[in-house]
Amino acid sequence: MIDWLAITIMAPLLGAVATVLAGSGAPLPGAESETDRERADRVSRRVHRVGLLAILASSAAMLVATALVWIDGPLRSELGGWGVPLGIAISADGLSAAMLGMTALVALGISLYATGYFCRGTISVHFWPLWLLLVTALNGLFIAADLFNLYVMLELLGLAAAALGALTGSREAVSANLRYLLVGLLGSIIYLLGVALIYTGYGELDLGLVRASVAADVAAGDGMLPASALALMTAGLALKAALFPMHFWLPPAHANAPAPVSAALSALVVKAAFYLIVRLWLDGLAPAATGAGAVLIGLLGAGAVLWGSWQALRAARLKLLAAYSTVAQIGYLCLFFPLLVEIPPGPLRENLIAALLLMALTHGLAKAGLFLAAGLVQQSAGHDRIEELGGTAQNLPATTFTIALAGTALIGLPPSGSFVGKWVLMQGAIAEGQWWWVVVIAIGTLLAAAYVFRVLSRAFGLEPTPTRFVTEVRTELPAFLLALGAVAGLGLGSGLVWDLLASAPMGQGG
Amino acid sequence: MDWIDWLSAVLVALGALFFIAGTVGLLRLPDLFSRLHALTKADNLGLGLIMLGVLPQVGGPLQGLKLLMIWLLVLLAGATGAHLIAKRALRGDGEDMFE
Amino acid sequence: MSAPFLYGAAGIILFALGLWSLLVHGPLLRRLIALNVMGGGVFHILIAVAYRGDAQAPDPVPHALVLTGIVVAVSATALALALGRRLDSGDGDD
Amino acid sequence: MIYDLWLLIFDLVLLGTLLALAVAALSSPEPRRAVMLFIAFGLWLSLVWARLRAPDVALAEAAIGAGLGGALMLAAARRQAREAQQGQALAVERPSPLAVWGLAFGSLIAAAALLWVYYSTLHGGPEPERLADLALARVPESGVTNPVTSVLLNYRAYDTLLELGVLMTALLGIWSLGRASAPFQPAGPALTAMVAWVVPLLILTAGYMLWIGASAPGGAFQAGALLGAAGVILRLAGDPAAGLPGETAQRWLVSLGVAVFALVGLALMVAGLGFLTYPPDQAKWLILAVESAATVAIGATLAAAYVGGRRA
Repeated sequence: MIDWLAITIMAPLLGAVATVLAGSGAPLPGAESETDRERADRVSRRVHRVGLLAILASSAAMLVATALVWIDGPLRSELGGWGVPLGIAISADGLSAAMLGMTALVALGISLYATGYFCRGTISVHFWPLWLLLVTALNGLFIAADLFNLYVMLELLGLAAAALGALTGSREAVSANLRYLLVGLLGSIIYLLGVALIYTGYGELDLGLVRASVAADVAAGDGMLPASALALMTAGLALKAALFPMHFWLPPAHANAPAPVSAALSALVVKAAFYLIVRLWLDGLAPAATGAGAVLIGLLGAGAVLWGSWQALRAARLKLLAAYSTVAQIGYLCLFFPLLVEIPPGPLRENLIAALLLMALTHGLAKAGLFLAAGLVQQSAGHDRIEELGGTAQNLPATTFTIALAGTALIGLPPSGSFVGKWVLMQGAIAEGQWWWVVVIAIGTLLAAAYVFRVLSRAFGLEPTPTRFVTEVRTELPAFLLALGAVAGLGLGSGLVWDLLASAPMGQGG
Repeated sequence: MDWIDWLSAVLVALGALFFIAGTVGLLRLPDLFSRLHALTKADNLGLGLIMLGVLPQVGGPLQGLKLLMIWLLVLLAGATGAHLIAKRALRGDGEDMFE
Repeated sequence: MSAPFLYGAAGIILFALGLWSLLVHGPLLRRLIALNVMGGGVFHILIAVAYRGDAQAPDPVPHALVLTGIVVAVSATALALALGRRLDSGDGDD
Repeated sequence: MIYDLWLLIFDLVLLGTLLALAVAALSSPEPRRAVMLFIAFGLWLSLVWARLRAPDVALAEAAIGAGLGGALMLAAARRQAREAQQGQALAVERPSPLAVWGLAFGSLIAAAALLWVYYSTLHGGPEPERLADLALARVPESGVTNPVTSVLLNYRAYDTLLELGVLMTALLGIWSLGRASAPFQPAGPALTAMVAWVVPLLILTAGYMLWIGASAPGGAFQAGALLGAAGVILRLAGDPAAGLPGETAQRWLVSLGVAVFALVGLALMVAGLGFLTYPPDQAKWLILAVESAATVAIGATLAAAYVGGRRA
């Protein structure tokens, strides 16, 4: 009997243990002698090998789980054999499976890139265990079906992410990630208060059971408790998802982390907190969702789109631009809420949920590709100041192409997945008579086009023609493939998302 | 309540009084050494009395032994702590614990 | 008025006190103390809900949740303090 | 539950002191004073939890929250105080009165709203059926007789496994930040004598705590905290490594808990029982094995976190 869901957690977790053990013997910081350097390289290579093996196994398990959901419908497993409400269940519906699949692809890309990016020194010794723990937390979050288990996953995610973000050890990185850690802790505690209220009122923690109890309460006209709990949990998670105006911690934390970590933070970690908001609003606490709350989220999303895009346009550095663009992209995802709450279950609503998921996936792949490419630019040019990027296309043609592809997805040009997503979103807004969201989307798209072209126009300065398209396969290829996946894969294959959601609809798996 | 319970109550109350006295001493006495003296004396005695008071109420000899051990441990920790504080105060208020 | 409400209410007050202190005070140590007091407040609510009077055994589930929460809180505190120490010591090493 | 007057007074005094300690800890600007008050707050909190018949949690809060958390904070406060003495003055913060009062007002409103929700949840309708009776009824199948251990290591073992992961993550983060903090100078005779008594006693007590946790308050976390405390005391007495072995062995020790727990879980899955599903007749020994590994890992991790970084 193989429990694939459990394996998606245990593979990276045991992989983390293996890399902890493999990291033994690395010289201390500051040790600079020849033998020290040799020792560092030896240990570093060993950790890279073990880590890569672990991430390959984990990604394989995640993709198997995704495929199983696609073929057989929702997966569910009651750990310990106690069954709910006493035991903890893990489950995967189409939404979870899609997030698992995206995480597998992005994690593979980031990992391959990291073996090239962290080839010097001992940073890999610290990177790999924390990175595998981060993947553990992400998977755990996507398949969790228990409110308290989600809290543990959130904390694991927050600690691993903050530690990874501070890996460069620079003053900016440490201070930004300390702030990120504290904000994350505040968010978790507020979330936990919501969980405590739910347990007080219903005496259960399983999402499916809570959903039934909340529905009964709301039907009896007494929705104050679940609405308060939902408000608390959403507030806590909005802090972690950097929802405007609680985004203040994100740009410095993401822009100062090492490139593979920035990619993971922007593409996956922020998305995980957002995923949980979606899970609560559309599944676990859905009966308590109110239109006013959804409109508030939508308005904050609109603020995020406008403010984030504007700041991205003004950003002096490429990685800062990418980070502000993440703030804006989370905003787009929030625009779906006021529509989803208004529209009754049916094909139109299913369409919107699929579009929301498609945009999240596209942004995940595109932003990972963009951050990885930005890291290469930074390594090659020694900085990532946009004004001084002239000639980059000549030195790094493949990477510049990657930035262009990722930019296409961020703007939402066809054939990228976000084009389809935005299109469905606008259709929904117009069908519901909420045309003002369309205005926000249009302005955001124009601003995105402006900030992407601002980078590209610098990159394509007039310099001699390059002789080689690709300079380093190990780092440039993963970035390129991720961006290509966002534009071509998810754009042309957007039907897959619809299929996956149709084969395992929400609310049946958990 | 039979006489054992009364005895317990009296002993515990007496112990609590010592704790109050120790706390008042900590707050009111003029210098560190006399405060230290008041605090440790009163706490050790107070805890000892409370332990004696609770002793007849416990379920078996093992639990009584545990109570006794708690008292002895607090004595040990209190004495060492007081010693360290006094030693440091005598040497002047430098960060002498650092290398 | 019942014991669970009285104790739970104290938990909510602790949460609010900690929140206020967290938002008002800047230094890391004070923020960590504030976060830990907030956490203590939430734990307190769970312990209060678990209490079912002296005649009945308490609910062990919230007790286990709080135990987990305590370990998580001390882990986070330790990491935050290490980051703060690194910040104070400057960029000397690495 | 209707109150009798004396009990109400007792509870009010208990909670009043708790809130007063919290206010004192939160409002003290001097770091060492604030931390000491915070430790007092944590100890009082554990006292209150003992009153609410939660001895397992009370032990954990006293040992881990107030004890080790306090020790970590105290070390940080002491370093700050030393820096302040050396002229690197602490940044004096003066938040604007408007912010202070505005936020106070906001927190007050939030607290009032929460109190109202909480009150109507508790007393608005019939008491909901929580998990207590179900959890207690199935304790005999769980392999242990202490209900809290049943929840922690059997019903909700998955949470506990990941919680060990959180602890490990924190230490890995600390290790990634660089070298250990400066050690303390070797202790004088009085402290050395105490350490010679207390450390073996702590280790003995940890073993007892681990064993007794199956049937009475205690368990891996409390036992691990005692081991961690032994490490803290050793470091305070001058051992820079806090009693821990060399780096390779340390890496094994801190990952032992997660590794054994996860492998036991997977082995049960391969055996056809399901992930982390103990067969009732062997649950006792499997849980003891997992708990022993977890105790060692928790103790080593907490002690290593107190050391504060990697050492040669």
